[in-house]
Amino acid sequence: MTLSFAIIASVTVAAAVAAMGLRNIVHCALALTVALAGLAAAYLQLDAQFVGFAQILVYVGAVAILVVFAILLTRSGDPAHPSVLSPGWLAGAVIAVVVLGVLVYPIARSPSISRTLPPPAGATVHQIGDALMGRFVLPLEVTGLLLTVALIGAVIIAMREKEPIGTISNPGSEIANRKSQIANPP
Amino acid sequence: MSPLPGYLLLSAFLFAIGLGGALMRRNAILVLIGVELMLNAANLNFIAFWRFGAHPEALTGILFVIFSIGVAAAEAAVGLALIIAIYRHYKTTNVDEMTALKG
Amino acid sequence: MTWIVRNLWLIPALPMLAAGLGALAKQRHRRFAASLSIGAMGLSLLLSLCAFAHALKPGPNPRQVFNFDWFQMGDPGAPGTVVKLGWVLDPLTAVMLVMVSFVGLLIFIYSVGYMARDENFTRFFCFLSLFAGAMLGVVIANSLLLFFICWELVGLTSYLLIGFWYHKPAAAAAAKKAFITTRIGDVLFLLGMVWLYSQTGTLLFYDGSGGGCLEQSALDALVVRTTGAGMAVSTGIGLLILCGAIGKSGQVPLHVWLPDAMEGPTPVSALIHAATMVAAGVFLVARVYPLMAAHPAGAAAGTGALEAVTWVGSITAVFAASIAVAQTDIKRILAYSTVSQLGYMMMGLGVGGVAVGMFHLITHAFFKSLLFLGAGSVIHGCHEQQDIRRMGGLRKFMPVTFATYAIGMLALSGVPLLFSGFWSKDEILHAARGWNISQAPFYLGAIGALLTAFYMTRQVALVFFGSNRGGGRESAPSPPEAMPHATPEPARLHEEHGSPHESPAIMTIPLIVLAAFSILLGFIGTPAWPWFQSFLNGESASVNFARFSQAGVLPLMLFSTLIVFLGLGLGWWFYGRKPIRRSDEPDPLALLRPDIFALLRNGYFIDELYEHTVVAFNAWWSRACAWLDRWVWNGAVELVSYAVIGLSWVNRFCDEYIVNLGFDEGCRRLTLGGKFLSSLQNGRVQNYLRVIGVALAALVLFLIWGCRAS
Amino acid sequence: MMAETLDQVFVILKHWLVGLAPSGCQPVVSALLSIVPILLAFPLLFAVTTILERKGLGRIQNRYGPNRVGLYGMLQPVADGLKTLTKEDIVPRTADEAVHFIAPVVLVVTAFLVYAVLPVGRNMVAVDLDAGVLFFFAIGAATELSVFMAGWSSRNKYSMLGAMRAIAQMISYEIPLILSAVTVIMVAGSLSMVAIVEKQAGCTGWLPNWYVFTPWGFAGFALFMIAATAESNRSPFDLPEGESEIIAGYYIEYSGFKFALFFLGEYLGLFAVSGLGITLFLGGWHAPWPFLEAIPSWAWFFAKLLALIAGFIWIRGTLPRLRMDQLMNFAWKFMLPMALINVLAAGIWHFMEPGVSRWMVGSLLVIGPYLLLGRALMEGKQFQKRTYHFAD
Repeated sequence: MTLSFAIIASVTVAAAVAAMGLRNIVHCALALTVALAGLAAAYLQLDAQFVGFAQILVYVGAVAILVVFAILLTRSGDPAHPSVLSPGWLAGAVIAVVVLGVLVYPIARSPSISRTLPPPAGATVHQIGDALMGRFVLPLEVTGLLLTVALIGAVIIAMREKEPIGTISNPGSEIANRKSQIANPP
Repeated sequence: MSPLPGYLLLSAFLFAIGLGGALMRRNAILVLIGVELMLNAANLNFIAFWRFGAHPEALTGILFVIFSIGVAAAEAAVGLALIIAIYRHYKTTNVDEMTALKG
Repeated sequence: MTWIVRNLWLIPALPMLAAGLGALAKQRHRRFAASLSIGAMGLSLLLSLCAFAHALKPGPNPRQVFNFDWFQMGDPGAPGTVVKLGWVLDPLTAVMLVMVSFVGLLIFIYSVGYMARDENFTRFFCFLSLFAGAMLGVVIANSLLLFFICWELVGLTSYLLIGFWYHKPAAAAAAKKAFITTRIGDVLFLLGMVWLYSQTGTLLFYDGSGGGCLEQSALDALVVRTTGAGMAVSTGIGLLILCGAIGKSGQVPLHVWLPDAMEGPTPVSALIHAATMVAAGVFLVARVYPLMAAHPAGAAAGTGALEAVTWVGSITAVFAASIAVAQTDIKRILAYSTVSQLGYMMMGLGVGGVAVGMFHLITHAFFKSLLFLGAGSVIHGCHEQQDIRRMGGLRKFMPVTFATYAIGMLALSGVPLLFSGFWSKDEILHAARGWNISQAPFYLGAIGALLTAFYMTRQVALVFFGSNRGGGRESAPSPPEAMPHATPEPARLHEEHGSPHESPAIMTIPLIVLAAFSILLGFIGTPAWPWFQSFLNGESASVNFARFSQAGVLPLMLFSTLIVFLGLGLGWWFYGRKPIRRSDEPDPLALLRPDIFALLRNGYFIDELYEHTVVAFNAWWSRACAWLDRWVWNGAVELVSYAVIGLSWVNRFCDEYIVNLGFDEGCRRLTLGGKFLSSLQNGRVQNYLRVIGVALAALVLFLIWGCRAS
Repeated sequence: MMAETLDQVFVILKHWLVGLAPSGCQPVVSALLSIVPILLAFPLLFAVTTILERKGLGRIQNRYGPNRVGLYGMLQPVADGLKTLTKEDIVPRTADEAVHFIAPVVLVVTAFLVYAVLPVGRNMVAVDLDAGVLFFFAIGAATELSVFMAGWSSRNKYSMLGAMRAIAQMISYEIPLILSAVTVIMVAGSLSMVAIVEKQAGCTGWLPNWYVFTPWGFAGFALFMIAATAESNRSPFDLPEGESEIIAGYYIEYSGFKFALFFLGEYLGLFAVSGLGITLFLGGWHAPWPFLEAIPSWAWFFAKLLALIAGFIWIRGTLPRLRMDQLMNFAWKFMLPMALINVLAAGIWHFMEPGVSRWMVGSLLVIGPYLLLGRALMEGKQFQKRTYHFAD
């Protein structure tokens, strides 16, 4: 386990815990951004350059902005309720711990995955592009279609009722949709 | 411990944290954030197995993650739009109060 | 060139396609609809010319057919179970194809000008194209069934086009009358067809291997068999089919619809009710001529069917011509003239065979459509005036129309040497003279020719000579019988009522072309060079002027010339010498013999006769049926229904108080169970997520355990 | 030989310095020697730009501009820097302190990060990433987050509004920005900046092989520069910080050094996006014609950069500010369709044989949509001559 991985992993886990645990939801969103950026760093460490940058572009650039806009639009920024936890939080915590246990146990015990790092595999943009336009062209098209549908669907869901469509009725969701358009790497 | 279990453990922790958050928080946006974390944990698994797997030249893990990111973006957009629509209607983002679909 | 045989279906298909597309066009897409129809017709004409050229080529087999299986019924392999359709290319078809598509094309072009102001222009062209397609289908059909299908389509379009101005009650009534009257003939035709099918097991005319119903083997079988009255089966079938032809071609006694059909637009009258559709009856007889003429070997020539054809034709010829003498509506005169000429064709078929009748059919198609189009031009020029007493002097106003009309009139009258009508009519008379059963048709024909010349002279004198009497329109009340036709066609009301004017070029050019053909066509069938007849019979023709001198040809020609000039002279004597001045002046003939004139004027009161016999009986019979329906059958039905209602009451009682109790209890239990289950669905998202989390843990555990176990 | 040495002078210097270091820490020294020049050169350029802008705007507005400090006021940036550094750093009482502090740092850090992939001269790029352009846009996206953080953490409605406006605008113009860059990526067939620059070497006839000298490239460059202006919140797209409307937008509550950081971050972003434009469309550090290659490549890069900056200053001094709806309509109804059509035009260009027909088709695909779209958008709008009433 290298030092850099240790740093990345600890920062990521800490940010994730913060994202799920802080009282102020805007802070949660910012912590989420840090956690996702940490994941992007992990991708870079794993020689997945393209995915790492795409992760930053989509999550830091788009999803994070989308989340904070949603927070502002729903006025969740200042918690009015004394408790931030849902009534059944204890059960939830138990379940989460159990799931963690059953995930960690096999990882720790499995003999078949203790491998050394193989020589670096090149995943150049050129190769990825070839694969996207060749073998994976159908999923690519379907994803594009899905994003278009999500774009239109999100606009329609979030559109304020009984108002002319022409005005920008809801900056948050509009921006979300615009962002999701970028998320499909051209 | 070799690097692969490290990444897998990181992924498992992120997944569990995301699940715990989604189960414990009462704000719908945070539930969504938790789901987002779980998705990313899964993505990390794909990348890790791609890197340490037998056929890295097949790029399957990378491409799966690329599509997964695209789908996650769509999911986030629609999910947040739904939350905003619900907020506009019920004036709440508390998941416990959203029980209109009760059987 | 066998390509053309295989693709002969294209000729009717193109106009049909144009009709289909035209039906989709909007009302304002006039140019599109017209160019589509005319283009399709032009292509059909080109293909027809190809077919004609193919038929012209001398070959061992002048008749080429293309058949295909339409559908199969019953056991495969058994005789008469496969219904086949097909088309045939023989001289008869080729000639008709060229005639129909050529005349059709000219009339299409003419219609662009004539209908220019009608708001349903696109619909008109759609119907016209459909008609042309159906008519061409009739021509190429090699199966009596296909023939009948197209025949009925032709009847339908005729109905649609006569009633084109359906908002005019007279037009709607005329359309109905035409449809119903021809239906009478068609039912008998259908019976004949079914009979033929039951006897021969095929409806193909020629099937390429000698198995068609018009080929020798089938005919021999038909001739031998006889029916109840000792009549050969072929004769019986022939008579039934003749009934169809009588209906379609307006022969006595089913001629009543044709004059009324003049309510339709004039191009329709020219195309359908002069040149093509009414000729379809004649064509039908010509097509099944082998059947009609079939007689046992060794017996005397001439069969009952052909005799009937001859008699019907000759009587019609005189009958209709005599009515035409007393008409005042320009189109009605031509309509009766058409009936009369169709009678001639029938007579020609009966006495002289296919070539004689068909020759007159072709020449007649040209000059009669010319006359109709000319009449249309006159009507157009006179602002929808159709009463010849209100015209007069038009030769000064419409020189082109006058010249072409005069050519048509001379051709129809049979003025010798130069005009086609002379040659074709003369040939019929010649054949009638040689008929070995009776001389009466010859004399009837001669009288008909005299009357034809007379009424055409009368018409031309009233329309084109003398002084214009159109100005007296407002001052003089018109006679009531002229009124229905004198009313302006509402959709095309002209703004101004000025003096008559010449029609636009798009209308006159077809007239000129038709006039040229009216003259020239006669020369392909003169006795000296009977090319047409030889072509139809599959022989080669040669020029031989000696034929004039044999077997009484020359005396007969002189005789008919005499008759024609007598008719022309009489006409001039009565109408040209001292032209009438005012439109309400009585006809010179009416002054002479008012009672006969009235009889002729009203078409021998045939319409009234039918009104008081057939129609009245029909009405009485319907009333009787209605009474029977209402009181007898309805009573029985009501009785049954009351019984059923009573039974259903009993049933309902059982249902409600016996069956339902148990069912309700079951339902209640189900509801309770559902309520219990639905409490799991409490609408809390996190609850579901918890369950999913537990399930995930369980799944992973199961996998671990499973791996270890295996 | 001389020219080559001059061209590579910084590279040679770096190698020499790395050679001096002990072998164990050579990678670290190499990395540091790549980073430090960036950290020095661009802030210096920022200082130069501020004085140039102030003087240039002054000229345009018919006044002198700063002329007190140093020769012709050339030392004004030094004075400005000293002033901001010594001012008191005020944080509002209700502000979210941590976020308030992080926001400018994030902005400046991300602004510096993007220079890592920008080739400023031959062999002069910190890291030649395989996905360089993607890296540039990915890191650039983080700017929006810092803007949000600044606006939200200040607890001031003007700063919140400014942040909202800024984010909406940045996101709207990011799409045409990326799409116009996509054309170059498609034609060059690479996301690596160095490779893209290499593709633009040489000339065909007298025309340099720069992408701006193609129909789609010209349209792409125009779209790119418009979007870049909006991305960096400069006039006429300076609504987020419109002084006359919302005082200063999202950094209204910043003062002293943090304010200076914002200022620096903005200008760094401007330089970076201009540098990207140069790299993508203007042939990077290439000289237009071979006979001009005696001038070093880095000099060409900075010359082009300064020319673009001069253009920005000119535009700022000339055009009035847009309204919010105009801004959005322009982005979504004009820029986006044009950028999409431009992608198509570039694809068609790429697959056609070189020649006159390619030029004609390419020009048609750019000019035709431009005219049609322009006409469609102008339909129903009428422009009246405005009369201004001065207090005369």
